[in-house]
Amino acid sequence: MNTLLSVQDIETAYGSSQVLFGLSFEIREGETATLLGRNGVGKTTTLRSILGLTPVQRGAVHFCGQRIEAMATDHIARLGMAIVPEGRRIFPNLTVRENLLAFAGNRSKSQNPWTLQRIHALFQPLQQRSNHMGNQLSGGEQQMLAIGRALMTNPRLLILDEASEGLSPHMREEIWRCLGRLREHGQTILVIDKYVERLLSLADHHTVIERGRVAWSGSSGQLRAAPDIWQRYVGV
Amino acid sequence: MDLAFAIENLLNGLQFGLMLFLLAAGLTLVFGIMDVVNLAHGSLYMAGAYFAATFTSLCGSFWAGLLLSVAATAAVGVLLEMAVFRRLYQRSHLSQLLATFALILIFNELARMIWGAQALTLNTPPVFSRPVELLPGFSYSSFRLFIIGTGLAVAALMYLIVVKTRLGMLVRAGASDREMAITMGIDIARVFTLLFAFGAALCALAGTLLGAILEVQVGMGESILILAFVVIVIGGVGSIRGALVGALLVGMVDTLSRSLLPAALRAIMAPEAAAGVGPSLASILIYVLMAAVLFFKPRGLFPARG
Amino acid sequence: MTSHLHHPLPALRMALLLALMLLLPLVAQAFGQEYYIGVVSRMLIFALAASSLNLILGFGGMVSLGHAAYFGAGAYTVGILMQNGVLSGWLSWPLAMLVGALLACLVGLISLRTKGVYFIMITLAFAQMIYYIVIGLEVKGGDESIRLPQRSSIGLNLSSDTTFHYVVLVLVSIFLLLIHRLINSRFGRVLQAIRENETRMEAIGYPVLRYKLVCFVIAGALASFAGALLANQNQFVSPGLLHWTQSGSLLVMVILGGAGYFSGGIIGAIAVLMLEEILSAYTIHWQLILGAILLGVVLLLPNGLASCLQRGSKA
Amino acid sequence: MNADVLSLHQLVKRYGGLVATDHLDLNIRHGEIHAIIGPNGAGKTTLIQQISGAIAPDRGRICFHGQDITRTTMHQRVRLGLARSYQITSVFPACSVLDNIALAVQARRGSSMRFWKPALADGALFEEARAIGCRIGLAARLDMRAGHLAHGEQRQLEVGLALATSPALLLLDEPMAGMGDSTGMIALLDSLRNQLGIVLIEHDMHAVFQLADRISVLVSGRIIATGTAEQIRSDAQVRKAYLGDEAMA
Amino acid sequence: ADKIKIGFISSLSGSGGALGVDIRDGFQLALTNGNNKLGGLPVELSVLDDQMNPDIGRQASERLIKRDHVDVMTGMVFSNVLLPLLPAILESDTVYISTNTGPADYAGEKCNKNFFVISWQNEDLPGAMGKYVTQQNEQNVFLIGANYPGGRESIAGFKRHYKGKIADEVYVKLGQLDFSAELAQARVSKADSVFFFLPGAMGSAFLKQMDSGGLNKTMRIYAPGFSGDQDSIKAVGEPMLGMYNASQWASDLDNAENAKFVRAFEKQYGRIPTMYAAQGYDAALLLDGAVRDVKGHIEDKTAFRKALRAANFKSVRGDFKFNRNHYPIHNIHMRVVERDKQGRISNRTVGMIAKDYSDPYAVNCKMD
Ligand SMILES: Nc1ncnc2c1ncn2[C@@H]1O[C@H](COP(=O)(O)OP(=O)(O)OP(=O)(O)O)[C@@H](O)[C@H]1O
Ligand SMILES: Nc1ncnc2c1ncn2[C@@H]1O[C@H](COP(=O)(O)OP(=O)(O)OP(=O)(O)O)[C@@H](O)[C@H]1O
Ligand SMILES: [Mg+2]
Ligand SMILES: [Mg+2]
Repeated sequence: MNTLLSVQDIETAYGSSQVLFGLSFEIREGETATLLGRNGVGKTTTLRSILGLTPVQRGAVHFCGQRIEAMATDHIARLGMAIVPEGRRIFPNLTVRENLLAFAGNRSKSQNPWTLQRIHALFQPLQQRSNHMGNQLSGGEQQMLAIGRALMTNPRLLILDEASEGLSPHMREEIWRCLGRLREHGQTILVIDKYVERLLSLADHHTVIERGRVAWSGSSGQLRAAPDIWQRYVGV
Repeated sequence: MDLAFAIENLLNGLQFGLMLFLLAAGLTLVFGIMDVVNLAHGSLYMAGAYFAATFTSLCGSFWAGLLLSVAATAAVGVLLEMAVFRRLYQRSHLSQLLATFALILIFNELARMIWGAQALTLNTPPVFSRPVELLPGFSYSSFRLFIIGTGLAVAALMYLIVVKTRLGMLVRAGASDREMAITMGIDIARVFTLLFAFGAALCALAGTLLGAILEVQVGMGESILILAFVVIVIGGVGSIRGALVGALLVGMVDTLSRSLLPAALRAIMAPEAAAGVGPSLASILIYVLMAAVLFFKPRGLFPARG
Repeated sequence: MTSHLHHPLPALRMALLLALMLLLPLVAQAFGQEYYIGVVSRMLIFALAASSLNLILGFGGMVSLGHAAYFGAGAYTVGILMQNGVLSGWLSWPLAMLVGALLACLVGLISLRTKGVYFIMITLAFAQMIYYIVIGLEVKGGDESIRLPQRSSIGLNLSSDTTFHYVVLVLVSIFLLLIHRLINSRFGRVLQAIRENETRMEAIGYPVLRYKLVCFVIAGALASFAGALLANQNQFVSPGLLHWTQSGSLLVMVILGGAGYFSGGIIGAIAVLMLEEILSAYTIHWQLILGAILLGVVLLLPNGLASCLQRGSKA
Repeated sequence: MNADVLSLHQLVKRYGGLVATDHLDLNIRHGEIHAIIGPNGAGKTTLIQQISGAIAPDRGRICFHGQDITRTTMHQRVRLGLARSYQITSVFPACSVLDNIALAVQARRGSSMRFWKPALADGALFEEARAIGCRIGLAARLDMRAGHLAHGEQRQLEVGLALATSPALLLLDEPMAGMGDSTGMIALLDSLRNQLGIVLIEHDMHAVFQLADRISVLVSGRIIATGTAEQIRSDAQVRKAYLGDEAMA
Repeated sequence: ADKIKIGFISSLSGSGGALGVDIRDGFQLALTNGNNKLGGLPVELSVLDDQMNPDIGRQASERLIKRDHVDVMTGMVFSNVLLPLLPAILESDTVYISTNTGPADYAGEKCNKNFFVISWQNEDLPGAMGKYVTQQNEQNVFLIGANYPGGRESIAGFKRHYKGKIADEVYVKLGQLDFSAELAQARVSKADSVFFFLPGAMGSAFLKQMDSGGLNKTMRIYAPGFSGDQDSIKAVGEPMLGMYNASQWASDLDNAENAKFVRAFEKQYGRIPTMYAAQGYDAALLLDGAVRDVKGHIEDKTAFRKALRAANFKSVRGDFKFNRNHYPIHNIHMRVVERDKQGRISNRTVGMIAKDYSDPYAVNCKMD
């Protein structure tokens, strides 16, 4: 399998406060990977650095064989990266339907691309609320919309930053199942989530972050076998 | 009051309203949808009128003048967007206010330096120079009818672009959360430049059409700009339907108050006093209308949802 | 402890400014340039007007495009009273403040329901109404303005520009100090937090509307007082004071100076008036240069001039 | 004896054709932690909005300590002892964490119509704020701008703001969401038990089952079941409507 | 004195900016022609902009009086700017020569030794129009004016001399540009002709809209010279052809000084001068004559004022005298807008309608 994304030794800061201190990891094509760590260790910052939203000061990021750390964010996204951001960030002045359609595309040249129908089938509430404005949705509905919006671009790399936040257990389970199916179809996925236990069965590879550095990385099997790591860096 | 007078007043109201709408149209895009408080909108309107007057007298044709003016103003718009506005999107409304105020000063002075302090000639094209007879003995300016038509057409076009097309969605998305729109892979900078140019082109259209019956002069933008803002706010910022309704409302109220109020006042007070009070009262009415609308609907008549 | 809601008094700068203002008449007289005394008094008056706007705009987050209404109301109160034979400043100045406060209360009660651009426009609407009412009223003399036969009498000879300057200096300093105390008081913190997040303030138990209204009224009274002083300086009152461009220029002063910085209104008023004074003498195309300077400042200093002087206090 | 802090009678809220709250009755006892769970879009946030006064119900009554508060404003309810947190973080982003909390403390400690004395001189205000800051686990972050906090930390502050108004009833809308390790928050809420009533909306079942004295299940604007954790866990209807398989885990 | 310091304040920007610029250009032209000397004294000229705002104007006049200590002030366009500033100017014993507005206020009892009006009393031109319209046997005139003191005074001046019936009398907000409602009223009033006083852009917009509504075919249009001058013509163009307007000056007035002025102005600025330009030019000529008469001793204020009062200069408008109130006694001519020999649209003088016209307020003035 090829490496789809590689992050090498990046350092990132907000103004004068540095958050990432030489962080590296890789994701191979078709793999499901996670970033784990307590609140505020820099998980979201890592994602922002990859997407070019917060410029990295040192280090390199490669995606699909291209160096991207100096590219414009929209350009990176069009290479085939889509994110379900922390806090959902639905467009409040677009309807549910528009939120889904405005950015639709097939950036991974997928055989079986996501369409409005498939999204509706996955998240029935969205179909019922099709003409509601984004800000008229409940928290969980917004979360579904954020996931749907990312899927609609049919990305090569799907990134989920706490995508299960605010979802009911039922719906959360639905998402996990869906991610599982996607993985079977060869979708590359990067997940950040607090339900680590569930991630163990879902993901292939884990990177644990502590204070802007990689504290541990390994496969699900290895992590399951190392509960101390878990307890020390992730809690729960 | 005879029928012709009534019809004329209605047409006048409609016409004045759509005239305001033409001006408000570009503003709806830039201010209502892109969410940039653009005081310099009036300057683009002025630029459009000056270009039209210049090109019309050079080419000898109003229509050629109009086309060239639209192109030239759109080009100015693009330049302006890339040089100034691009840096203002993420800024507060306050910065935008100050920056675009500065642009007004610059534009006015440039126009004065280039074209002189005196007004320029821009007249209605020959096709529309003659009034049309709507009723026996009652004729109405054909150019004003043309303005009515153009106003409605622009409204329809804008509605299609903003509400029905993907471009419209992207613009709205970019305006509400620029970073997220970029993260979704949209080159918002380009989209906004395009939209700004389109707004400038609408300004040129308004400047040319209105310049032909009003004036082409330095400072022509500011006096009417306030009315355009009033229109948009009454209608609900960001809503095209709102802008249209707001424009018609303001047009009607203003026209009717100007034509009916003096007569009404003369019935209850001395003509001398009525002559003094009438115009003041008529000028106040629009603002009373706006305050009343906002009192009952703090986000305008058709609040753009979001 | 640092707090972004706290604004330490830029004591050294203010002391320097005060000293400058105190000495100026003496220096000007020594050089036979009494003209500049008037220029500086005017700056002080506008500094107060702009600071009052800064209070609602910079600290309270209420962008009003109708501040000229209160400014003008103060001036007209003094003008009309004087037309009717009331010459005493002890009477007309407090009355001017009262009129401004009442007007602001009325406008505020209705406008504060709206937010953002709607608020901008509704305040403009009220100012315009007042403008047209004043134009329609027959309070004026042979022209559009009211001419004052003299400056208000307060027991000092105000017709001397120097005395007038000192009176203005004392009064404006007092009111500016008041504003400074206010923004650092409990009330000031509430105000600034409302600017940050109004809904949340409501949700932790503040009657937001009441605080905004009180602030609006205070600002109205202060602006009105500045207007009363300006009427005295000019010795006439014209509708131009009520025109929306006057509101606009106060707004420009505040934004240029730095909205939300205590010294923003002061710096802005001085900068704008000084630029006008210098540039207009230099070329008749001065507005081009002024525009370019303003544009440059916005693009380079997003938070206004005060932000570069006061970097430490508000990160 | 009336031990109920809050009681809702036949509350109705419609959004167009959608009935978000459907003739809902609910009683919250003093000192209990009452969890409200239910599928997404069931109307939980809408309920909190009505109780806190952010939106007005179409019909029905809200009583707090036996007093009808249906028509009182949000800030009055806070004064009466009702505080809420937001599902979507709502803090004062440009203010420091300490300032954030101090503002909430100030709201209840004395009048804020004071124009002369510098607020910073008011030591008690900030001491109390500091204590609350430590309690919610943000001791190391007190001087940081709230807007610069990581998402999870902002969620902590969100709860802290509500807590700082020292309410008799705390309405928490998904306080654990976005918080990686919720043990701290669970411990905090647990420590509040018996001091004040808590309405807890949460999708983290682990936390709900651990904390809640009683649980109500809300589906389509109606409460379909109320009971202890054990009762709810074993309710077939609830399992089908909401819990799915996870609760088993 | 070894030089004469002149303070020139005018509206150089804003909607009335064109007027101020014309006055300045006319004044400046006379100075240029005389090698920057007036009556043999070198001139130190400061030009300031009042932006049509009395508050700004006051700043400018303070500066000129208190800092520059000018000998003479001149240049303002609008009465609402001039009037509030005038008390301070006159109190400082500075001579003010009004180059445009001639307010009634200072024409009667309040006439002042330091105040001279080179242009006209505000009612002169509308009054002359009233007389002319009556002579034309117009019976039913529609009156429309801007709602501000100048506008109301002008309409009053017209009515003072007009003897026929008034179909309707309408006032509009100053600065209004769309006249559809007023034109509808004119139409229902069944008037035969229209007299309007709408300054600046308002006038040109009004004329354009009369034209596009076809009303200029059914009604004859009259206006005072301000609305029929070259600046309006430049804005309106052909629709103005055939419009009658009264003025104390016209570019084709037959006198040597005028011919020289018009030629020089066109050469210097590339446009036909307006009456404002002529007024500015005359102001400079007036000063030139007076300074020469006192042989440069302008520091003798009494002698200087006396020399000004004597008006010992050749006005471009022909015969010119000051009345006891220092307002003009002059002839008023009727002009009509036509194409000239080169095909340019401009005014042609039809004839004189008032000879040695003086305003009605002068009798109340106690000077002399
Ligand atoms: N805009 C900002 N300015 C300054 N510091 C910031 C900013 N955003 C985040 N930080 C700091 O950077 C650190 C890492 O934040 P980040 O959001 O990456 O954490 P995280 O691992 O995603 O946490 P969480 O699980 O809570 O979302 C935190 O300490 C936070 O306070
Ligand atoms: N302003 C509004 N206009 C129209 N519909 C709305 C509005 N606000 C909420 N809704 C709808 O009302 C329903 C209830 O919403 P609410 O936010 O109360 O759900 P919730 O139970 O909190 O869900 P979640 O667990 O996802 O946060 C949802 O279906 C939502 O789409
Ligand atoms: Mg995060
Ligand atoms: Mg919810």
